[in-house]
Amino acid sequence: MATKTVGAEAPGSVSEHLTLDDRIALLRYMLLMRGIEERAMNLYRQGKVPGSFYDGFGQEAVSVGATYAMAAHDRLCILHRDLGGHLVRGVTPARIFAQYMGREGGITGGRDGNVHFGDYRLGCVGMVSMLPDMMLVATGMAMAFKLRGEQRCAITWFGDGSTSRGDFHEAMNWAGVQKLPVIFVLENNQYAYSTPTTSQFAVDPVERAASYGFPGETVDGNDVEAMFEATRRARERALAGEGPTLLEAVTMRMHGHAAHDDMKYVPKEQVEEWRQKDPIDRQETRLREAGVDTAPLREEIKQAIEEGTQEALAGPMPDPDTATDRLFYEGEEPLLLGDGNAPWSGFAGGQS
Amino acid sequence: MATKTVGAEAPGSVSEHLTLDDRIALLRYMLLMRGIEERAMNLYRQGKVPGSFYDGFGQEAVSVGATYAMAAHDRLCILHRDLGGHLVRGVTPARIFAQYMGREGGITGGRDGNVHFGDYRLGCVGMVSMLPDMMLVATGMAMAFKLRGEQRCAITWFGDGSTSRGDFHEAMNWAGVQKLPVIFVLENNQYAYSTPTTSQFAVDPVERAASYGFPGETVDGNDVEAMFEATRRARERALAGEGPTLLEAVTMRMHGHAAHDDMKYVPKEQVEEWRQKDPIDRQETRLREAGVDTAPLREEIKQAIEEGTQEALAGPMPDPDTATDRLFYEGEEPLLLGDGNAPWSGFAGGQS
Amino acid sequence: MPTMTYLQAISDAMRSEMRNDERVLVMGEDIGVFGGAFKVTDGFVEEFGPNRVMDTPLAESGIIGTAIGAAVVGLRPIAEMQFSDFISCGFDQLVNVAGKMYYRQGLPVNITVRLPSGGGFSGGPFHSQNPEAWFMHAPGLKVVAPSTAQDAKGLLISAIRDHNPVVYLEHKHLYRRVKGEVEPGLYETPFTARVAREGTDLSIITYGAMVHTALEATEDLDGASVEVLDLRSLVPLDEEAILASVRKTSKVLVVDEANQMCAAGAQVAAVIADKAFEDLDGPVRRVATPDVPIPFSPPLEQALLPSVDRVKEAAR
Amino acid sequence: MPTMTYLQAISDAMRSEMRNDERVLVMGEDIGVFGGAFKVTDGFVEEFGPNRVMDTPLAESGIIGTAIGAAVVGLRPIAEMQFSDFISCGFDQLVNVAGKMYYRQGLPVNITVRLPSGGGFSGGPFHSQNPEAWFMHAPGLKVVAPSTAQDAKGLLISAIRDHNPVVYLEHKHLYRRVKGEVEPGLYETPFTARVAREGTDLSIITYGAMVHTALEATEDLDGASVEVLDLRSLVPLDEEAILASVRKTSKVLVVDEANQMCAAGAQVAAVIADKAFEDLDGPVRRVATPDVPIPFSPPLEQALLPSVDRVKEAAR
Ligand SMILES: Cc1ncc(C[n+]2csc(CCOP(=O)(O)OP(=O)(O)O)c2C)c(N)n1
Ligand SMILES: Cc1ncc(C[n+]2csc(CCOP(=O)(O)OP(=O)(O)O)c2C)c(N)n1
Ligand SMILES: [Mg+2]
Ligand SMILES: [Mg+2]
Repeated sequence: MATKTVGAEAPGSVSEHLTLDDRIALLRYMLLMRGIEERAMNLYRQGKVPGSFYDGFGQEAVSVGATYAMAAHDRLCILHRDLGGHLVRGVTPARIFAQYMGREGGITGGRDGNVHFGDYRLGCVGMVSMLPDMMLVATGMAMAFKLRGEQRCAITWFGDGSTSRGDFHEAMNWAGVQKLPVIFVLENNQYAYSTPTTSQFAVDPVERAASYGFPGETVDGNDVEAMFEATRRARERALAGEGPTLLEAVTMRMHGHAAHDDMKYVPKEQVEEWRQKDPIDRQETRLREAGVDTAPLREEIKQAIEEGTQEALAGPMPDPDTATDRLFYEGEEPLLLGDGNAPWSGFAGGQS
Repeated sequence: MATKTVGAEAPGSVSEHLTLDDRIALLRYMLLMRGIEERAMNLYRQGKVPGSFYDGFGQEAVSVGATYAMAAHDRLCILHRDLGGHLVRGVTPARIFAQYMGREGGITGGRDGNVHFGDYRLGCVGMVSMLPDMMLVATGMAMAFKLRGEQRCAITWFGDGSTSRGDFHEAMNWAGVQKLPVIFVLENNQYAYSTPTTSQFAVDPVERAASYGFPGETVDGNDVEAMFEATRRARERALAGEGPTLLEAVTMRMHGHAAHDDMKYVPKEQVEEWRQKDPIDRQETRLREAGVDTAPLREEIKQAIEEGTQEALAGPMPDPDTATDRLFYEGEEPLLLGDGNAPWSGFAGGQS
Repeated sequence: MPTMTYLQAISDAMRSEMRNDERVLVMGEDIGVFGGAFKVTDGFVEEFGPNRVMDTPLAESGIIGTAIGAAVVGLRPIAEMQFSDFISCGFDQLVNVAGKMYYRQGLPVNITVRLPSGGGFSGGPFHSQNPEAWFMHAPGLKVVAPSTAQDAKGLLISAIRDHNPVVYLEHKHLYRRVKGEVEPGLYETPFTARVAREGTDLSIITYGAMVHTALEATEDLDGASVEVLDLRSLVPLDEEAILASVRKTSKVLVVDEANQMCAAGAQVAAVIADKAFEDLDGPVRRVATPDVPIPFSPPLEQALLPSVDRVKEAAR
Repeated sequence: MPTMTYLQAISDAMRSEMRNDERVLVMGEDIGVFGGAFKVTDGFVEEFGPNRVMDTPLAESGIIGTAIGAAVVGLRPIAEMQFSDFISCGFDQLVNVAGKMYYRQGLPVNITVRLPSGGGFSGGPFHSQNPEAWFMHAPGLKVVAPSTAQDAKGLLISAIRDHNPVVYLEHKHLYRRVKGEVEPGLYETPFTARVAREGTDLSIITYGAMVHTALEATEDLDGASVEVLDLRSLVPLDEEAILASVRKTSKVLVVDEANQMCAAGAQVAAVIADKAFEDLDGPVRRVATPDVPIPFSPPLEQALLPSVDRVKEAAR
């Protein structure tokens, strides 16, 4: 049986490893994620964001909490509902808006769209659309860490729907049989596009972990501190050579799959029920009860977002003449993930 | 936890559903399989069998016992260690020898080699090399049976190594979530080519069944009657609408992966230990204790094999001018699996 | 005759044949209640029920593999990939199991695999690909790619009825942009080429979305008379129609939207260079997408996909 | 210089570079204690240990995907498919993750994927394929295919050192049939074509096993002087070398072992028909395998694979 970590309803901190500043930082990143995605959605409506638009409204705690537990030298494959992970790693709002708008200043310089990016200088591999391919990439990074005897850990996210694909299995089995330092975060937001989990699997996939030889743990995905703590412990296990962990973050996709999706297929009550569990409200309440005035923080973030938007809007679109450039890398020195400096993730334990 | 069926060591019948004639037939098919493969190995040594040669020495009970439990209208994807399955369905020795030798009279007329065949008129889909692709094909057949409300069941075999591939997972999950009438026989013969199960998985794959929502059962793969009985029960479940079953047949690959493989990587003791559990010896002992004289049977089979060999050797090689024929089927009527008449499998329950 | 969009014609083909033949079913991700990512199966589940309009797990190998199994016992599955790009995840089942089964074993695999393909709308590297050449290079698969509403319907009905695995490329950019008269009821379109416009000075040989680009680019090309041949079927490839057109015009431009290397256009050009050399009085020119992934940002994407202007240029 | 078989040269390349660069490791099925299905890594695990000569689970997507992950954090994995045919099971990771990463994200993926390919020994439909064209049509992958022992070593060392994903096709039928002098130590062979034999009357453009077929077929062709161009690299494709040869001889025969449709040979023929038309004084002929799966039985297989006789025929 998979173990369960119920997210603390108590105002007190869920993790002794979080200082009050850390707990405020967690709120900041969640607010930043939501604010950026809401602003981007407006830009999309104004026709300034090409293609489609995806967001992670209501799931902010999953990527923010988990990423906050990772160290600078750890490596990440962040997914499409997990913008917060990029923010924790240090990607600025301006570059994210530029990314959405396909501008030269975006992380991919307009070559890939929306959340399909990762700043490799910050230790992140940009996701591909094919789900959950990145599970194998994360497994391979962990394999390299173990082969070289490094105290490092890899982490990746993926949704309930993607657990039906073969790569889920090949990654889980590979990581289990080689006992690799990798953390798999299953983001169970109840739907895969329009498909409910009932047509995706007969048994909650967290139960599969045991049959691959490692623990699976269900976490309250709307409690950012619970996500942090569960991930921190999983990372401790990884660094101690105890192998992978599957964390099932139970949450809800509060918006459509993408901008065009009106989500008719989701019962109103279900959305209402989850609105009560909003991860940002919960963390803000906690901090208020701890005596923190969050108003200035909200103000600061509003400004950061507005500045980022303007900076991005001022930036140029990519030069068409560069469209065929840089298909192959022919430089002398290898260009590696996390070259340059990944900022340290902010939490003290992260350095270990 | 997966349940265990220990193969009966007792001389008595393991299954009340088997008459004495049935139990003799089980021995006959196993003897036929072994005899044909040993004869084919000689032909291979004489250079009469092109390409490589694979056999299922020591695993005869797995395919014979399981196939014997299937009805004529059931459908099968038989694998490369499971020649006995084809024999139970009614493929004649002559056509099998012709198949091995790439002759026109072979089941594929020389287009595919060795055990890569299936007589679709007998309800069998010929395997592809890619393992375990056929799990999905069997799942699809079961899906069609369920959609049409037919009382039919699909079955397929696959090895311990192939459980590491994505298609294993996609098939198990699909069959579980749609509760399909399919039987998955995991043939755990301890090795995948040279790779021991310890580098293939951390936990016995039979344990995975529960996490897909259906039972997994470990069976003594060297006890043909235990294989029959476990498969018969799995089929009853399938026809009752209770969904798939994973049967793990524990056995041992007594020869190399293929003719060229000297199996140096296998400890001598392991082979010796399993030689004691030879499935043919066990069934023959049982029948002797039940008062059956098996000598005439052995004689009959020896002759059948010799006749089949001669018939095949007398047959022509395929005509080179036909090499590009029959890429597409442009006939009027659909050509379907099991058209013509699949013989009924021989055991009374098989008709239900 | 009623006029329909290319997308409506695809829906109409499936709906009509599903009414006509209960062996036909559609399988795919989000095609039921949601009606599919592009609403091609909008209203289908209401009419045919969840068994014949099946929302599958997110598993492309599973979709192709189970469709194969269902086909060999008598169903006629239409397997939809949400985007053609995802066929990479079902590639093995398609090329090795479906493609080779009849040649090896004499057992035909009656499946139709629908691939919403092509770029032009900032779909990015994973929602814009044109994978047809991969399947032309995988013996045992038929490959078709309609450019008009009329053919979209007829080719799909033919594909569903064909006993063999057929890869059906439906171009996303044509879904709502292309309208046309479509015969009501059931009809089959043969897997042969179609002359989209008669001409005598130059042959443009193409298929899918590029048929429209070619027609537009040469509507008035300094008065030149340009023939546009719409291949419609890539496997089988209508070599006779190709050679006949070349014989007539002696000048050729081959256009496809896919990356140029080893594309369908390369095969067409090779066939001409081999079998119509004597009829040519100039090089066999090609226009295609350069060999890079399809970028997301409009200026980059537009710089790569064959445009009306690039085709005009090349046709001069 | 020592002489080695093609297979020994491949082993020598890996062994030498593994001694030279501890970032290099080999991953694959049964490559450790067993030394690989073809014994290419025989003795490797004894020298380098199981961490650098890794017996993987039976999971091709896993092999490619984890190799990618290991590469982006600094290792230089050589991923072996037991047979090239099984790359169909790792196709998605190779074309979508490895192939597009650098163009999309600026992050190069330094992996080498070894594909034992080709037919001629009754391997049947799943152990005889030549999949190179699929990868030529997948931007972001380099594709090389040596024909000699000397190049087998040099191209593999170059591939391992190349920062980009390189698909390395090693032809099974050459493993022990081809011997030659091989430089000791470490050297790189550039991804360019090589003139296997100078000639003036006809250019045969080919690669891999067919280089030997072409040489044998034209050793004495009624005294004609036949140039044989060994492409060695398919991506990048050495168009200059191709065009130079055509300019010299004005007659071309393109030979490859793969199924003919959309094959590497189709691309070569298309390039010539477009860019060297004026230099040609005859059609661009092709010899390749007809578009069917490769059958098992010798008479059937021999009827399909390009033979010395068929090449002779076509060269006349
Ligand atoms: C292999 C693959 N098939 C299909 C798709 C198309 N698609 C994009 S998102 C999505 C649903 C994913 O659901 P889930 O894994 O639960 O992630 P979520 O979006 O809910 O976070 C689908 C089907 C894809 N991206 N990859
Ligand atoms: C997808 C795939 N990869 C590699 C191979 C090559 N191969 C053939 S048999 C084999 C071992 C299979 O082991 P297992 O599944 O245990 O079956 P067994 O032969 O032991 O019955 C391998 C690796 C294959 N057939 N399919
Ligand atoms: Mg989801
Ligand atoms: Mg085995």
